[in-house]
Amino acid sequence: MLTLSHISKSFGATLALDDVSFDAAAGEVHALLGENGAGKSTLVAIAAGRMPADRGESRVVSRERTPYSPDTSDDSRPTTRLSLVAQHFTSIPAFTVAENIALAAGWQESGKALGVRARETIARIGLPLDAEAVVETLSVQLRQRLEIVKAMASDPQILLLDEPTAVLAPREVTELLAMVRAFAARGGAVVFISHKLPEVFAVADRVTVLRQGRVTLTGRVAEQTPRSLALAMIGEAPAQPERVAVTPGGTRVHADGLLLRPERGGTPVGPITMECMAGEIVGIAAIEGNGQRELLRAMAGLPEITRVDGTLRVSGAVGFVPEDRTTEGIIPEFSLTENFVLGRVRERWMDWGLLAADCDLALAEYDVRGGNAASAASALSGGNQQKLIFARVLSRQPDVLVAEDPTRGLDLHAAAAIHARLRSAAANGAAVIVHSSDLDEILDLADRVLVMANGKLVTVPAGASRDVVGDAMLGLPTP
Amino acid sequence: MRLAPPSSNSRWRDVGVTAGAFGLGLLFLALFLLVAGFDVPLALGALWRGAFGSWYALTSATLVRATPLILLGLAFTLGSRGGALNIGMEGQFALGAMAAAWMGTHTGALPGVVALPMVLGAGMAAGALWMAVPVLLRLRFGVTEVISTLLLNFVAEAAVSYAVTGPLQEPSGIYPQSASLTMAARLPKLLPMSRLHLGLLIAFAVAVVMAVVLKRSRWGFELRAVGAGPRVAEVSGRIRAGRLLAVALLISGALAGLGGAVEVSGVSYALYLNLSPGFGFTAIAVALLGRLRPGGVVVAGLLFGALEAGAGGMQRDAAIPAVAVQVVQAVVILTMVVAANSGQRTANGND
Amino acid sequence: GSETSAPPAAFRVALVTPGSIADAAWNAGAYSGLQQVRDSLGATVSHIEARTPADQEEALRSYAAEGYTIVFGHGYEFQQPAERAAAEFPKTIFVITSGQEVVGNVVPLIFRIHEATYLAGMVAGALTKTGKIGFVGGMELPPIVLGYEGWLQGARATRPDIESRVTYLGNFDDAAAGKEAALAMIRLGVDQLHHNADAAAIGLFGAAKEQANVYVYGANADQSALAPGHVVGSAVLELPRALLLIAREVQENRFTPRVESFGLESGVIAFVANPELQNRWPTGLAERVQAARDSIITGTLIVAGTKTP
Amino acid sequence: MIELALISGFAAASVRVATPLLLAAIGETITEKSGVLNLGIEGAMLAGALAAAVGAISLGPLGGVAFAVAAGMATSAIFAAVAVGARADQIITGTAVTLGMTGLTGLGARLAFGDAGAGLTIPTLPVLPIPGLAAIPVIGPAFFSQSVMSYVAFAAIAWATWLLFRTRWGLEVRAAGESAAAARAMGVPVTRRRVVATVIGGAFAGLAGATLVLSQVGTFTEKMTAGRGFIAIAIVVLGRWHPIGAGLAALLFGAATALQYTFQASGSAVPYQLFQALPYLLALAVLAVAVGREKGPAGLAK
Ligand SMILES: Nc1ncnc2c1ncn2[C@@H]1O[C@H](COP(=O)(O)OP(=O)(O)OP(=O)(O)O)[C@@H](O)[C@H]1O
Ligand SMILES: Nc1ncnc2c1ncn2[C@@H]1O[C@H](COP(=O)(O)OP(=O)(O)OP(=O)(O)O)[C@@H](O)[C@H]1O
Ligand SMILES: [Mg+2]
Ligand SMILES: [Mg+2]
Repeated sequence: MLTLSHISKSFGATLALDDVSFDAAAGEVHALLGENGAGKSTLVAIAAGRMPADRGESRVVSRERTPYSPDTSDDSRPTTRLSLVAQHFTSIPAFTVAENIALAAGWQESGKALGVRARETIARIGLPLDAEAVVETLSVQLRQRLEIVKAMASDPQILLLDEPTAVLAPREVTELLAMVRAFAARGGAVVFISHKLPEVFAVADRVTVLRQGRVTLTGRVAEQTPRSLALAMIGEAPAQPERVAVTPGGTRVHADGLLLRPERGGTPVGPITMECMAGEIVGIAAIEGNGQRELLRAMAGLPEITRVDGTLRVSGAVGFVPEDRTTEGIIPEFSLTENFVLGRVRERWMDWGLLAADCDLALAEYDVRGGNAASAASALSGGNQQKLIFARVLSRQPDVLVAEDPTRGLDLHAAAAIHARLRSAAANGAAVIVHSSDLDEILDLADRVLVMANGKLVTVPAGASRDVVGDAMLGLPTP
Repeated sequence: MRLAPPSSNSRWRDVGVTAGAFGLGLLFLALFLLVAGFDVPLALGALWRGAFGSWYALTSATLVRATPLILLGLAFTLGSRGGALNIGMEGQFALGAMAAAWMGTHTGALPGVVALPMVLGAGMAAGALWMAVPVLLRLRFGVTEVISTLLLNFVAEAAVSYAVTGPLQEPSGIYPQSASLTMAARLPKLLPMSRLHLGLLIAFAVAVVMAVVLKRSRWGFELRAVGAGPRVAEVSGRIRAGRLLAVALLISGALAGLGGAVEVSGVSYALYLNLSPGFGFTAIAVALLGRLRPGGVVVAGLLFGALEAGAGGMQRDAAIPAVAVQVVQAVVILTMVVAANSGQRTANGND
Repeated sequence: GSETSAPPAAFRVALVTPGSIADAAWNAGAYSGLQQVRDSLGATVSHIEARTPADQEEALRSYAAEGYTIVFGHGYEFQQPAERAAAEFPKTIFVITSGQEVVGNVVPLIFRIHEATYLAGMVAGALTKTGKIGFVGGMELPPIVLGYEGWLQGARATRPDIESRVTYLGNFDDAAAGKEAALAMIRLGVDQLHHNADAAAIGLFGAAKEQANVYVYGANADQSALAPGHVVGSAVLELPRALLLIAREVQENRFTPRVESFGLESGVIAFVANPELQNRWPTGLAERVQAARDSIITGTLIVAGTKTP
Repeated sequence: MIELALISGFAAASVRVATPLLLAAIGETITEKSGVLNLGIEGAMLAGALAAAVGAISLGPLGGVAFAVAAGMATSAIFAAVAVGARADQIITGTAVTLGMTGLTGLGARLAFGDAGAGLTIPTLPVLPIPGLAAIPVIGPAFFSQSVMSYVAFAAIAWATWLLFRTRWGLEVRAAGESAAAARAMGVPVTRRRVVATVIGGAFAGLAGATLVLSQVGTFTEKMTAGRGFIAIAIVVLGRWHPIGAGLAALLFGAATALQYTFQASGSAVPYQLFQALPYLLALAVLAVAVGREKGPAGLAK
């Protein structure tokens, strides 16, 4: 159905795609894998006609074999419909769900008729959403779901999904994968991009791996192993550092009967009673919007969170890694040095020469690649931006480190580097509190797992299984 | 609404772009004059003579006009670097002028070294106080400063009108103007046979201080961070953005007030109804064309001072009516902004 | 004594106005005067619009520096800038309309417009049915206040219990505001309206046109044509005549610096009645007005504002 | 009875003063919804005013209206070409367009009418009382005994509300105003929508200028808009970027202005400057109390 042949694309000096051929057939889920920056998003953007290729040809062929070129004018509109769920959300936050769907699907309706059609469409697609809800009030999961609904609303035959599961909870991932399979079973073609290998094994028929813009592997998923894919992606599997057993030290964070006022109003979060010791990594497993954000931000001392009741004691200096690096972590047009020193400088005057030297040292130490102290942060890839944030936070040697979803959207390599940083911070005596939307990451990383659901901490038995924790996250009773 | 702050390392390119844009503006100007049926060489000659043609034109026309434009351009720059648009400089200028006129007629026998700082200080305090209203409205009620400062311009106009017919009116009570400032409260002239006054050097000094503060001080760095990424500044920089911005806006108001005080103390020596021909709005163009950099604002302010002085020359010597001169200025500004913008974009390499 | 030098080879006259010359009144009159100076005296003329004190002083100085013989600063606000500039340019004569005093080569032209508005007020006082008259001013400037005071005194002369209302618009451009201000007065019962608001006053005439029994009195020029059937008369200020008079004296080298004051006697100031409406005047009014005019000219009736300089 | 007549007159004046502000504000609401802040509407209003005068003289009042709309659209098209097409800074561009139009209309008026101005000989739009409704006390004179331009303005509130919130085009315009990138990704031709929304805004500014000339003053004078374009922009904010809100805010402003004339003419010890400042002070108070943290389109002026 979709055929891309000999596609090349460069951005300035970067060769994003180098003679890539790729296809997806009707009834097939074709996974696309690769490190950050391998060219996956670029490839699907070209397939969707969002971006012209420098060389090569992109064809969408329906069962009736109508040729398609993405930028043809309206009269030769293809009879085969193609939808892209882009990596970055493309919804209008101030609009309702229904309005966003209408916009993406080209509907003419408004008012009541729009509401009716939106509700029907949502029901038909089978991913529940409140049609009248304003998007900015939705959780990240629901926004991701909306992106998928938008893509499905125009009843496509080809579906391009660029990291659709990055923010979803395990159960939601399962639902989505089931929907993807059903779509293929009805004769659709799916291109599925993910950094999570288990998902690929669960859903895909075929897999293509990109590495620095070239295809390093194409084949049937059944014939692959996680190791063979990792090798194709990065040449070698990232080494998992040994877990060093750390004896926890004194209490650094202590919350008792803590009640917090949520940022968007509503019932307070809590009561929460917990502690975290020096040298310990406490993982908080929770689905977006269950109060973990308020808890973590209260511990980090951000002023927008107000305490309603109870005690919260945090001893020592706190370092905070926000979940959204682009809106809260990095100022893209600032230089790396300027980003590095944010919140660090206490002197009245800045000695930029000295600070740049500090920054260069930290860039080397934290393995930040893609720029030097003077380059703009926008020149860094997301993974390297995240490393820069860790360099900023950890080089201050905080006594408490609070990290929100620190590896979201990062590839195996980058994520492994971040994990190593979290572990060594703990090893150096910091109390580390980390939340992740990826349950496996929490289970892998944390010394102790706490689950938050509906604003309350749910205790899970020590060594509880993945499924038990996952159900607790959804607020289901734990055995 | 946030303005794109300048990217680093592009100073010389900016200067080139601004200069090129100005040249292109002149070209368009010549075209307009041709189409409108004026004598182009005569008009352009008059423009040049009015701005640079003589020592007098340069110092008394161009530089005297540039002074308030630079001060107000810097005022706008400070707010904008923190992400706030001060559209109310016209009002702060008026209030600054009012306070300076009051102070400058009440310094009695005090010598200049005492009287001048009091006059300028009063202007700054009044400008800051006038700005305190939008700042409070923003902090307390979330009212955007763009509209509140704009509305306050009209209120300031009424306030000046009241002052010059009421409490500040000159002693005879006839003329809608204040009494003249005492000699000690007037800014000294820089050159003989010229109206150029110390205000220009004050404007330069403010530019230098602002450049240093923005670049080298922690406060300036934090302000730029708030402007470029308010959430990042708060969350990752632990900066109290609201308070910092409030201070920046108050200083912006103070600088606009200083502009008014300098105009009263250096040029008009009394408060009048029409003290500003719209400096507060022209200065926005000055600041933006100066790419929100103190040095750039100085250059753009000088260019605009020359343009206005030259416009006077065109009326005087080439009989081009004032209304046509307004068209000329608009054409020059539009050309400059288009040229500067496309120059900036090609330099950044996107779209 | 005359210190003026022999007429220079080129007789050059400049005019600096504080606003647009398309205001149909104050500035338009001066500009038309400048054109007459050019046409009748063969002078080289130049004009510039300068709205702020800074620009005004610079304009005066620039003309002086270029060797202009006469520079007219058109408004009281030019007096002080002219005094500052004059010290450095003794060869140029700075003529300040509505100015204050002679300072070296700075000479004022004083217009006693209130003598004409007094006569207008007399008519209004006699014609009003409601006993309420109104005045709309652009800004509270001395000549405008003076004109208003003359108008009020004149009205009191014919109807002592007159009720008078004033509105200032804050500008001279906003004709729609002028109209609303007039309509607000009319709602409050005003039936005789006078103004000094240049272009903004056009709104007054529009308002009067829409209402029966509301009458307007023009200012600065004979404005009878603006609202036929509604303009009783105008307090006229013949600026061209005044400018021409001074320029001619200078050209003919017989100018002496002095306070030149124009009142009804000069013809520069006049109250011009609209003949079409004169049939509405009560009997005896025309004679009373004529008598008042004569008394003012002979000096037996002195119209003075509370703030006359 | 006299009281009632005064109140009726005051109410009618409020609506009359509000009409040009309302027309300009509705246009600017549409423009701002698309993400464009057009400070050039003051210039577009002036262009509309002059064109209305010229058009009415040669083709009658309706011809004047047509000319005004065309002139407003042309002025905004210049703005759109520079600020949307060439992506120049909207604030400078708008300021420059207003400055240029102030000059051009001044030049044009001198060409068309000579230095003396147009006089009051332009054919104007009469007051059209709506039979029946016009007789209702207070409401009648205020809303049903106005010039046709006021009725156009009322209708424009409904039309703009429908256009922005009930049509696909409106949805796309609002999307363009919220996030150009997201809108583009969803297939909205952002630049085209913004240009058209800006030009529509210009058409309304032209109508506002025509109102001043054809149903209020009866002539063109230089700078006769006297800052109404900027007030209209404040009204858009006061109206929370909704045509109905703009209608209420314009009425508030009209009432405050009418009130200031009445106060001044009533003669009181209070300095008249306070009355002159009244509409603006009232607007600030309403901003603080009623609008507050309301944010405009997220992509405005970006
Ligand atoms: N609009 C743009 N203009 C210029 N360069 C861009 C632009 N968008 C992205 N880049 C370049 O893309 C690179 C990173 O893109 P991106 O943020 O998608 O990272 P990534 O490849 O996804 O890697 P990561 O996992 O580390 O997120 C940077 O080097 C940056 O220079
Ligand atoms: N708009 C752009 N301008 C410049 N460079 C770009 C742009 N978009 C992508 N690139 C570059 O192209 C390369 C491929 O980027 P792409 O976003 O396709 O990677 P990806 O495989 O999707 O990565 P990720 O897993 O992080 O999403 C990157 O190296 C990036 O630097
Ligand atoms: Mg990608
Ligand atoms: Mg990425």
